[in-house]
Amino acid sequence: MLRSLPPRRPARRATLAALVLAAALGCAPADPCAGDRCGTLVIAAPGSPASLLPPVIQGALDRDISDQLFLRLADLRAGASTIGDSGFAPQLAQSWRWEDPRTLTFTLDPRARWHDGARVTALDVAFTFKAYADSALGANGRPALARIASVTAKDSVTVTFAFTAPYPEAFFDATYHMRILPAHLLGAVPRAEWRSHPFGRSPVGNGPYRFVKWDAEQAVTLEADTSFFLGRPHLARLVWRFAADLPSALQQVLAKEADAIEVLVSPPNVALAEHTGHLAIHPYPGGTYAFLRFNTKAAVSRAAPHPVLADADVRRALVLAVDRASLAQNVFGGRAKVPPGPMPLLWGWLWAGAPPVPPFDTTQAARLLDAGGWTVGPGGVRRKGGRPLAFSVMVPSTSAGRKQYAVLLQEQLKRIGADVTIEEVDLPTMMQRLQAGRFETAIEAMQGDPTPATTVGPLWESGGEMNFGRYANPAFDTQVAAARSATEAAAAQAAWQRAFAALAADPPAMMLFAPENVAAIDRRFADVTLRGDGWLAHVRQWRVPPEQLTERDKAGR
Amino acid sequence: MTPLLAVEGLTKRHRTPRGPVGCVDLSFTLDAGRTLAVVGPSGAGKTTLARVLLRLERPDAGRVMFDGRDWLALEGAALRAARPAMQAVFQDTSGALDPRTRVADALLEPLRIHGRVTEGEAPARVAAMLAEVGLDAALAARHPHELSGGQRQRVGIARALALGPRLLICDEPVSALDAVARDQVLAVLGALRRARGLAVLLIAHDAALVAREADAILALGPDGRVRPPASR
Amino acid sequence: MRRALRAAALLLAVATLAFAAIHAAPGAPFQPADGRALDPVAAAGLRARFALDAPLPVQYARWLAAAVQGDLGESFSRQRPVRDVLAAALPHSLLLAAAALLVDLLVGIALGAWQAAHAGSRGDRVLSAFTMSVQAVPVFWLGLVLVLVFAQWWHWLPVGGATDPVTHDLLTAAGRWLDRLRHLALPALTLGLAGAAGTARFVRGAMRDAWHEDHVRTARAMGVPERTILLRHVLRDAWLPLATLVGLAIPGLIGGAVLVETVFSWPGIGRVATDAILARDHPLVVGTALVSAAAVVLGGLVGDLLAAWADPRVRRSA
Amino acid sequence: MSAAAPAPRVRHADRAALGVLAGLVLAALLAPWLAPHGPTDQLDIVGLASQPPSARFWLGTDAVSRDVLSRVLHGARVSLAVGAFGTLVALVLGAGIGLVAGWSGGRTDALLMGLVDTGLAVPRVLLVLAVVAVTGGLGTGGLVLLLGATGWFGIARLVRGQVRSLRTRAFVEAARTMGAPVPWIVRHHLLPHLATPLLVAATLGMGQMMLLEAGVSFLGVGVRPPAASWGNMIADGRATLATAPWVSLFPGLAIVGSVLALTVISEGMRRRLDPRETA
Repeated sequence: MLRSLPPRRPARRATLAALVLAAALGCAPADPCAGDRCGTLVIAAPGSPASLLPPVIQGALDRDISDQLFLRLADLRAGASTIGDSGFAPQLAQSWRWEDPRTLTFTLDPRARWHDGARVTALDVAFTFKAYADSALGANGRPALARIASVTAKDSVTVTFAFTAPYPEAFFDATYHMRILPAHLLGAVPRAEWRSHPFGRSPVGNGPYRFVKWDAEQAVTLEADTSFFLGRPHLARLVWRFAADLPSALQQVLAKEADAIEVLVSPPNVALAEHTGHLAIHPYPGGTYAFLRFNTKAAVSRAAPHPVLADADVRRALVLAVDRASLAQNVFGGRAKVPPGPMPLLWGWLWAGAPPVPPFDTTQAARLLDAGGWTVGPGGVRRKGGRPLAFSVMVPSTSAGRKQYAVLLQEQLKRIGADVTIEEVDLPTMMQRLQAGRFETAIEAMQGDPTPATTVGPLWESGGEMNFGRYANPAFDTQVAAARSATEAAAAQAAWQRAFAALAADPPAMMLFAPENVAAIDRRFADVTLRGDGWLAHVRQWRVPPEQLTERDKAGR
Repeated sequence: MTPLLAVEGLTKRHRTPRGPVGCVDLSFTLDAGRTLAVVGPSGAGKTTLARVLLRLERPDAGRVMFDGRDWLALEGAALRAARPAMQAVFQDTSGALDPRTRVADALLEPLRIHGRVTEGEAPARVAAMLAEVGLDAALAARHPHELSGGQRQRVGIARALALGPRLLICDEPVSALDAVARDQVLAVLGALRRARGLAVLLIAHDAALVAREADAILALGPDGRVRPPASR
Repeated sequence: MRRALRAAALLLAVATLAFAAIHAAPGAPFQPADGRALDPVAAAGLRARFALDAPLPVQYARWLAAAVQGDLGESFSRQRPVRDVLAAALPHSLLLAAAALLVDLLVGIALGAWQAAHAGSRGDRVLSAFTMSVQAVPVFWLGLVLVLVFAQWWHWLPVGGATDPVTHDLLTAAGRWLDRLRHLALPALTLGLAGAAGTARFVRGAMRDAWHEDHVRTARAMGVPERTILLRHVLRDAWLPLATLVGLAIPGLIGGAVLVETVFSWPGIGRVATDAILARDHPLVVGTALVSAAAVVLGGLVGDLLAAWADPRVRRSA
Repeated sequence: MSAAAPAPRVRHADRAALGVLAGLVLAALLAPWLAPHGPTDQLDIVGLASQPPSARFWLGTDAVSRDVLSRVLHGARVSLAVGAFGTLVALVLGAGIGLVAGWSGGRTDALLMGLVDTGLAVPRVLLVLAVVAVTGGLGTGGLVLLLGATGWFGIARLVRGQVRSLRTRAFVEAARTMGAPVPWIVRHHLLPHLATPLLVAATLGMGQMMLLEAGVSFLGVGVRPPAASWGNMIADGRATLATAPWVSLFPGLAIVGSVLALTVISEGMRRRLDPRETA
């Protein structure tokens, strides 16, 4: 239907054909794109979003889409430090200044507009803070706002943040977690209704792209806001296509029905994408890391120590007994590192000078177990006082990568004399059992913010709310506290590295992999840059050179 | 002397597309060793009467005294233990025998149910039972479909007599047979009845057929009620 | 009337069982899809909002009271009314089921009729072997292979989805139909082929039986051409059992659709249902169970109506 | 006689099907001796992952360097056992419930058949998925029970219908008048008549059971790793279908082969046993 017509036809027929074509493509082009202001990016995504209203969003896909609709006050530059405000670039806020160490004032860009034409005002910012801080919404990042005492609009473009106490990442917390919302559209809606409010399915934003349509379970379409105050986006249209799962999404890209996919995950997928010829491979630092968490407490009686895993030497031995580099090689090819601590590749500054990863050393592992009284018994399984060295690994049935890891781990640990069973459960069951402490070990994956402060504490500190293994290590806790209060990037880095060394000495988990993400994007897209904490953060600068535009790019124009 | 069987006010109606059928307010008695023929057109409730007496259906109303007991009040194990005293010969000669069961097993079935035979004496019992109804012992190994209708009905009679009943209910035992077989079956039935002193409730479509066998005739009308007595 | 009552009882039973089952499942709803733990305060808020801490009978009574008024609640994972989710997915499911049924019947009857007419020939035996083999292939595997060959290697047809997200709205009415058909082709073929194999075998048998009916023999004796016999008499006799078969095929289509919708990213009820179960989306699980049960009930009804239409005798007694 | 296909040929197909099935059963029984490697042995996770079929690995290796041939052989044990025992459970449940419903009639019958209708009204795949969710993950034994417990509805309906008609047959009524207890009647008069349809249904059902196991494995709730079943092997191989098709191709062929064999055998049985039933 979109094929262009053969040239040199009699004039009348050509006119007729043009009319037919115009009719076929809907109507006359409302917004002709010129030069490299055209282009349609179709993104293949596994899964389907639930809402596009930022504070009620839970999934990564929902966030990817709504990030193009709603802006922050300021944005973190790629790879920059989260300490202080030097790593940040203006977005909705044109400028900011510290009145005193506890008071921060932003001046909004007067050109900023909502897509319905209304101005973005300081009232919107104050309104947004109230929403994000409301426990009724359960917004992501809400805990990080705990040290912001108030947000007050001084006039239409000036807004002041007051902190309860000065701290190094105050600016990060003030800007990173919140996407500014339109008070004039949402102010009258009780927050209890936000979760399922129609606004979440047809949002009005202030970002480079405006919402066009959402076909349930199929696709979301956004269109460039040609009057965007920070510069008109190059790509005229963004479309997310929803697939049932990753293999289906990949097939859409391979078959040229979509232009981009966020992660290819496995080496065969990367090879397939490279093989097609029309796809470019874009590696970028991943924001996730995965680990086998040990439950130090017994799964049944939650206070008693775990009969096997409470022993730090056993945990150390298990870590030593697994050839994690080969595992990463098997699952990710060369595209994942074994992290020395709970850290994704995204924290590049932490990897420099990080403590070494404990080597793969089955001899040392066997020695540790022998010394602990775990002797090899019948069937090659080690025993101590009649108790076998046996435990289960809980893994989510929906994650192919982690399932493969579980199978690999099982075989590796069998060789040292550990009898491991795999428990595949679905994600809700896994989360509930983790929270209740009903597991022995589990393969978890963690998505990190640009700073360790948000996630590392809750995961591994004594009493941390995601410390599901009820691990306690005072030396580690001390270093985390030091890292959080460090005012210099170098001091913070040193403190985090000491903290991770303390973890390595008494491992709460076997760190498994920190993958480099690999996106596949059609070769006709130029100026493609990807960011670890949001791969599409720079998409408004991507472009398609005019000579490379395809029929799909030009459709409807 | 109390009668062997006393039926009082028995009513059982079935709804059918052609209107209700079944017996209405039926009362009669039958003494031990006597034969009562029940005749009437189809739909008059003859078969219903037999089925109620055999406890295959529950009546809507009425009482049945059999062998000095309230027959309709018996349930479960008590009923099963009492059933040998009242046995039946069915109209459908091929349907009454399980097509998958050999003649010998069909004959032994009632005895086995009540544990009245050991496997050692079984062949002799089968032979005796077949002989009693005038059949060759060689038939024992056959399946029902390998017998003629008359032969099958005689097997049915032999089986019904195996438990030594006091009352035999014969529901149109010969209506499905040709004339020769009919005479043979009626002859066997009559001989055994006399030899054993059995009471028989003989249900028949046509009074003339059974007149010579019956001591009394109960005629039912198309409405399911008893017509004026015609006993002789 | 009795039929309607029975259908209502069936729907109630399905809904009740689904309700009990999904509430009994371990694992809390509202878990973020990316594996993070939900903020406990927010979790408590959500539980309170959806009254999940009330005793189960109370929750059930509330659900039922709302359901009889047509309100199936709000989906936890889709964050909108269950009714809207179902309304968006149902047309796609119906389209797929109808198309698959069409493939099933067209291919099945054509193959079966040809086989019946050439019974005993080499072609008949080859087709018999073929139809049996198709029935032995796991339906999702067939789908995966079709996608690989027709979409990924040859680029003839799209790999999935119901329409092209970019161009669909810009096309003419005819173009939209073509776009839909292109997207429908592979899933309908996958789902329909499995059924077609069964239909073919059934039709072959039914037509061979009809072949020996008196009126067919008479027609042949009168010198009516074979082709006319086949179409006029034999196929008509085989139509009645076929009508019943259609009713029986509906549950299979709905069941098979669960897997096919996943393979082809088809935005139908089956995919919604699997997602809902995996997300512990209580209201949506019950909603999808209701819809699939209703489809089965309707399928039975359609089958009976077809049978009545095909056979005047049934019509009279019904 | 409707089938005009020459009879000897049919018997050929039957014999071939029996041969295939016997071969698979034998392979399953002898798997530990036939298989060149253990089903879970990871030979070299870096060097030997996803190797194509070769002289050394006849059917290739999978993503974690396990020998596909060994897994197909060992998978035969799991898949055939899941199919057979699942069918057995379905058969026992279906026959039992069908008998009770058909024999009792009335309210019990209405209730049980209502249950059957309810069960049939929800797609079986979803039913299995939901129960796996409810139980929080199942072992192979649990899966077998589950597949059986969701597979009896059709059998119950079949048995119930047969019992309803058998119940009014004169020889059953005769047995009742002789004072036969219900278990006696079931054993001597009902089951022998049900045996043929049940056997046909079971053979066909076993194939369906194996297909279902593959289907639920595809959705991620089948036989648990690292144990190999043909279903979870296909599911595992899905991610590499384009790059390493042998991982899912061979278990797929094994499923197709055995389901096909079962179908042919069931057809053959039906043809052969039917005439005696009607005689």
